[in-house]
Amino acid sequence: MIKLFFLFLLKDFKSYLLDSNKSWFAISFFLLCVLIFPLTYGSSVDLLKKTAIASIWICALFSNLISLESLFKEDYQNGVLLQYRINKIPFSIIVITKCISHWVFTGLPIIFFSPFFLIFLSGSSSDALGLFFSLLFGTPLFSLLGMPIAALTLGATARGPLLIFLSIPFFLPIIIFGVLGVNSFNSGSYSEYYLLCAILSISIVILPYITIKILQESLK
Amino acid sequence: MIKLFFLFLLKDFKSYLLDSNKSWFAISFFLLCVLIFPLTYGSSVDLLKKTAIASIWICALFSNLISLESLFKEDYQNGVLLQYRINKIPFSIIVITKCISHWVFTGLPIIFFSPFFLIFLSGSSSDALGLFFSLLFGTPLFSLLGMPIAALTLGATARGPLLIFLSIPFFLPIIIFGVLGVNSFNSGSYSEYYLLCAILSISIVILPYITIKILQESLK
Amino acid sequence: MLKYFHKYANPGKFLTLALPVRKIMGIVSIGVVTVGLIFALFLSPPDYQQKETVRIMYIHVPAAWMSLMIYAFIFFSSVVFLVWKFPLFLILAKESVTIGVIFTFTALLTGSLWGKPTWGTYWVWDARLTSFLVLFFIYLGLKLIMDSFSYSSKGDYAFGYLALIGGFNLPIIKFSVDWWNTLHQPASILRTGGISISSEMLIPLFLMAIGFLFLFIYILLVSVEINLKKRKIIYYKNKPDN
Amino acid sequence: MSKEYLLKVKNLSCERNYKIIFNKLSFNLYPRNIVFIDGNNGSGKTTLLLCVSNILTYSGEVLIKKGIDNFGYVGHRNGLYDTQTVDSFLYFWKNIYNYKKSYHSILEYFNLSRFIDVPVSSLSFGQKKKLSFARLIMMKSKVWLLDEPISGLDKKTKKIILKLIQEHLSLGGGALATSHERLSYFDKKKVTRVKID
Amino acid sequence: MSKEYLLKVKNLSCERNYKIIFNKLSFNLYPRNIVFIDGNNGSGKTTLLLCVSNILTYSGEVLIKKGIDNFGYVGHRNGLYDTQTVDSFLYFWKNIYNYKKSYHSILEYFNLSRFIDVPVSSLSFGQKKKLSFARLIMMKSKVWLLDEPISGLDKKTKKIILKLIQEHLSLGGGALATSHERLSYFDKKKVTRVKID
Ligand code: HEM
Ligand SMILES: Nc1ncnc2c1ncn2[C@@H]1O[C@H](COP(=O)(O)OP(=O)(O)OP(=O)(O)O)[C@@H](O)[C@H]1O
Ligand SMILES: Nc1ncnc2c1ncn2[C@@H]1O[C@H](COP(=O)(O)OP(=O)(O)OP(=O)(O)O)[C@@H](O)[C@H]1O
Ligand SMILES: [Mg+2]
Ligand SMILES: [Mg+2]
Repeated sequence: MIKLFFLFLLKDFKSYLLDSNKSWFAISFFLLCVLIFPLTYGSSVDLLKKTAIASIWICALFSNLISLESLFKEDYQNGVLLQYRINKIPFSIIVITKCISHWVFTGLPIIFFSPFFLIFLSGSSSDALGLFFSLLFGTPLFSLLGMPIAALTLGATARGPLLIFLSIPFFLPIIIFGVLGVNSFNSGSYSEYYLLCAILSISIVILPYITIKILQESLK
Repeated sequence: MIKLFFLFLLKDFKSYLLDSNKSWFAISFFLLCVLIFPLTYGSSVDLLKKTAIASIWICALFSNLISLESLFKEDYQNGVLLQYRINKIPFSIIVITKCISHWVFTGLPIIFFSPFFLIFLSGSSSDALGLFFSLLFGTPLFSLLGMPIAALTLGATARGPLLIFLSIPFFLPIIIFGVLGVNSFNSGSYSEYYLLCAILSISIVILPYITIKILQESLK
Repeated sequence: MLKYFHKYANPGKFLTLALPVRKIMGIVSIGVVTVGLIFALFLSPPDYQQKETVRIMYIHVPAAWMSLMIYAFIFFSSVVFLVWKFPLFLILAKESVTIGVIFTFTALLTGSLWGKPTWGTYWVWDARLTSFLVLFFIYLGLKLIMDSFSYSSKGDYAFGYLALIGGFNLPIIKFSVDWWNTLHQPASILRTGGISISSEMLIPLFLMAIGFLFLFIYILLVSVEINLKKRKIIYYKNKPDN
Repeated sequence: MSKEYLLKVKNLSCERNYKIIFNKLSFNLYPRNIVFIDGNNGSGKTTLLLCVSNILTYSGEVLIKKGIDNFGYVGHRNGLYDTQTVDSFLYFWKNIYNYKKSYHSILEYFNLSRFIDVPVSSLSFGQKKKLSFARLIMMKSKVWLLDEPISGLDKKTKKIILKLIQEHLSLGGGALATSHERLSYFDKKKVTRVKID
Repeated sequence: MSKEYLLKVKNLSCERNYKIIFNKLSFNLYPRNIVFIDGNNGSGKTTLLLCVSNILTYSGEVLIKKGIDNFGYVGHRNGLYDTQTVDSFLYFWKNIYNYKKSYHSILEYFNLSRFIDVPVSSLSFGQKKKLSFARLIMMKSKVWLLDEPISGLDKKTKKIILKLIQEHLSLGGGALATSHERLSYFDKKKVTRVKID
């Protein structure tokens, strides 16, 4: 079981690192964002400074949203998921490794690079710590919340529109609390962080389980 | 031929309207964006005012990027594209109708709603006309330029990231000129518009043709 | 004409023909670059406005020229490949990409280093610099797409067409300084009105440019040779065993 | 006779991924005749069909009778949208092919009438295959390219399909078919066998 | 004898999209035996396999011998990543199934050694199918669920596959297979036929 877990983790990591350009994804998207904001805001340094945190959060949101779509899709379409199920490979392993690798390759790079981007955008690093923590709690939530949503869309005929409108209300609070959290971090109030942490810990317990159920249902 | 053209157009429109979440995608994404910017920028009205145009352009860019991935994918994977080709249904029709319907359901709603969003974000409508024109020239370019790139990456490993990485360089100039154009519109200088127009007219002539060639190649 | 072309588009013929050229280029390019550097760093006068920083020019300008030229080369090779399907031109184009990336990066780096003392900033979003940055991304995209189709000839065409589409950027880069008023210097050498630069600066500049060009040809030929030899191995491995 | 071929293939060679798949194949397809392409897995049967329909680049000649400007095709990938219902699928292709009659009789013929409102994704493998034959019928093309037309079908359906091909031939059409099952259904005189190795 | 079944199916009924697919099926699978599921297209053969492997909800009983905690499966959808090469595909599943030996002999067996560095998307239909059998071999499961195992394969490969199944049976395994082709290869005494209509 544990061996299998590491096998799948390794495989997912490998599929990010070697087989494909998946690992470039988050970074390249981020690069795009970080380029676009100064590009479109012109040379107004003041503007950039003020919007830096929100911009980084928006980038994080988008790169998560985009990469979510393909999370289970290929496995589902080519029958690998069915194969796992018939071979009785526990879906818990698949879901958890998918979640971890998704976060490691979309969330983590964002967290890691965000201080640099913050400096690049705003020219100061005073908010870096706050941003770091807010992303640290926020990005796993994106991955976790995204998983059941991605599983739901598998084989959907017209569940789609509903789905996007479903995902908006889930993702919005995270981004709002995330940005608010950074803004109030330097003034010593951490309530938004506590909230994010609370949501995160509940999500870690519940959401993988729900995802497994949805995935099993999707094969019917 | 013309009958076939309208048939495919109708089919694409239908597939956007009825079968799937596609038509909602761009709008809901846009909605998400427009919500995110004021939410993340907090209550600073001044900030919103200054970033409104750029924000709208960024949303336009992202919703185009996201919808690109599925442009030819389904037809390619399930063999419909192969069927068209063997049945000698001209790819020109398929490509042109795809392009039109893609623009109608991602570009057009954005153009249509942008004045409202502009007012919503910045509180003034002074730039609305400039924004309208810049999007009118810019969004078809997104669709046109995205097409060959979406076709190019069919069958590639890790298609999504690759697609995004490849479209960045082509979309960047458009967004830059678009935003610059709005900024200089009220001062009576239209050089960016002329440029966008020029690129657009060249693109309309060349890019569908290149896309056809690439699609034919992708079936090999 | 086309027949003649066919003869040398044959990889085997190409190798025998290219071998002496490669050897000459290897020696000459290093010599010319060395001489050029000596001229550029020590013998040429400092600019009356920019003082010593002008010496960045002798790297920046040839590197920028090279990156444009290499892209043009990739563009035309790809067109030849797409139209006539000569595999040799695809290999030439593919092997040029890495060299192009390096030159482009050099031009970007030296340009922005030069920008600090002269414009007071490392970077501005004007037409020249932006379009040149786009060129850099297109180069990277070409590099990426080469690795994205494992062992499939589909990737060849994807590469070719991407190079084709990316070609639109070249005239924009070239004429951006004329069409818009940018911070960047307009063309003073490669322009219709003739050269407008003092010969003391022109000589090292040209030496460096020619040196870079030869260097490019040398590296290209070496990597094409390696590629062809590797390809032969793969070809033999894949040959159906009867 | 020799002048009224539907399809004339001369010295056809094809290369895929720098590997030669087959070399110098020649055969003719005449009206009312069927050409069977025989060969092991991976020998290049599907590749041959794709060459004939000008999707892959080949060297050699493929001459098609004047006036024939399309092929019918049934292959492994069915060309069905998973989310489309049977009805909307048929309606779409009926319009494309300009098929005037109602397609309900075709559904009846294939015993699929019950599934008219079912999305394609909830059909069984054989039912999907039958649907792609329904499309083939609506197309009314002179030349059919059939890639293992009867694999995965039950006995009754196999017979129906073979009868369908027979009818198509008797109306002056021609077919190019690959199959790993014996097809002793057709008149020997009308059959050409092409062996790829 | 009756106690050492591998699989015991009792009064199995299944409903899909509110339609009853089959009703009250009963059969046993013993070691060294094979159960053939017979039926027309759309009768529910694939559905039955999915019920047995507990993917679909069913009513009735499916008892599996203690100690058997997985099934091998080969079906229409091969479960291959298009962009993976043959080598990385086999390597991945080898690790998952904890298969100790080298898979090169399996490739040799299926005559696929030449394709080891080729991405799955450039394999022919039959070659892909052979790959999914390669995975089945590495899995070493007691019970095989085979959904039309030999459709689309050439004669030689069919024989190889049948021999493979025979070997699996002789080692004490069992198989549940559907097929529209006659499978007269096996010892009559070892075969149970289940008819769905
Ligand atoms: C990152 C910033 C820069 C970039 C991307 C850049 C890019 C380029 C390119 C692409 C060219 C070749 C143009 C052609 O052949 O027409 C060029 C030429 C040149 N650049 Fe830059 N440049 C940068 C900064 C600078 C700076 C700061 C200076 C000096 C003030 C400068 C001075 C020149 C000169 C003198 C030429 C030669 C123009 C000619 O005579 O044709 N560049 N640059
Ligand atoms: N898309 C592709 N790109 C490159 N090579 C391919 C592609 N598809 C198949 N091949 C190769 O071409 C050869 C012939 O394949 P093809 O699909 O024509 O075989 P086939 O005769 O149809 O076999 P089968 O009976 O298994 O369907 C095979 O060796 C295969 O590896
Ligand atoms: N995913 C699904 N959802 C709902 N119903 C389905 C689904 N797949 C198949 N069915 C229905 O269940 C019935 C049995 O399908 P099944 O795939 O089991 O048939 P089968 O016996 O395997 O046929 P074939 O020989 O064509 O493969 C069919 O009538 C089909 O319409
Ligand atoms: Mg085939
Ligand atoms: Mg079935």
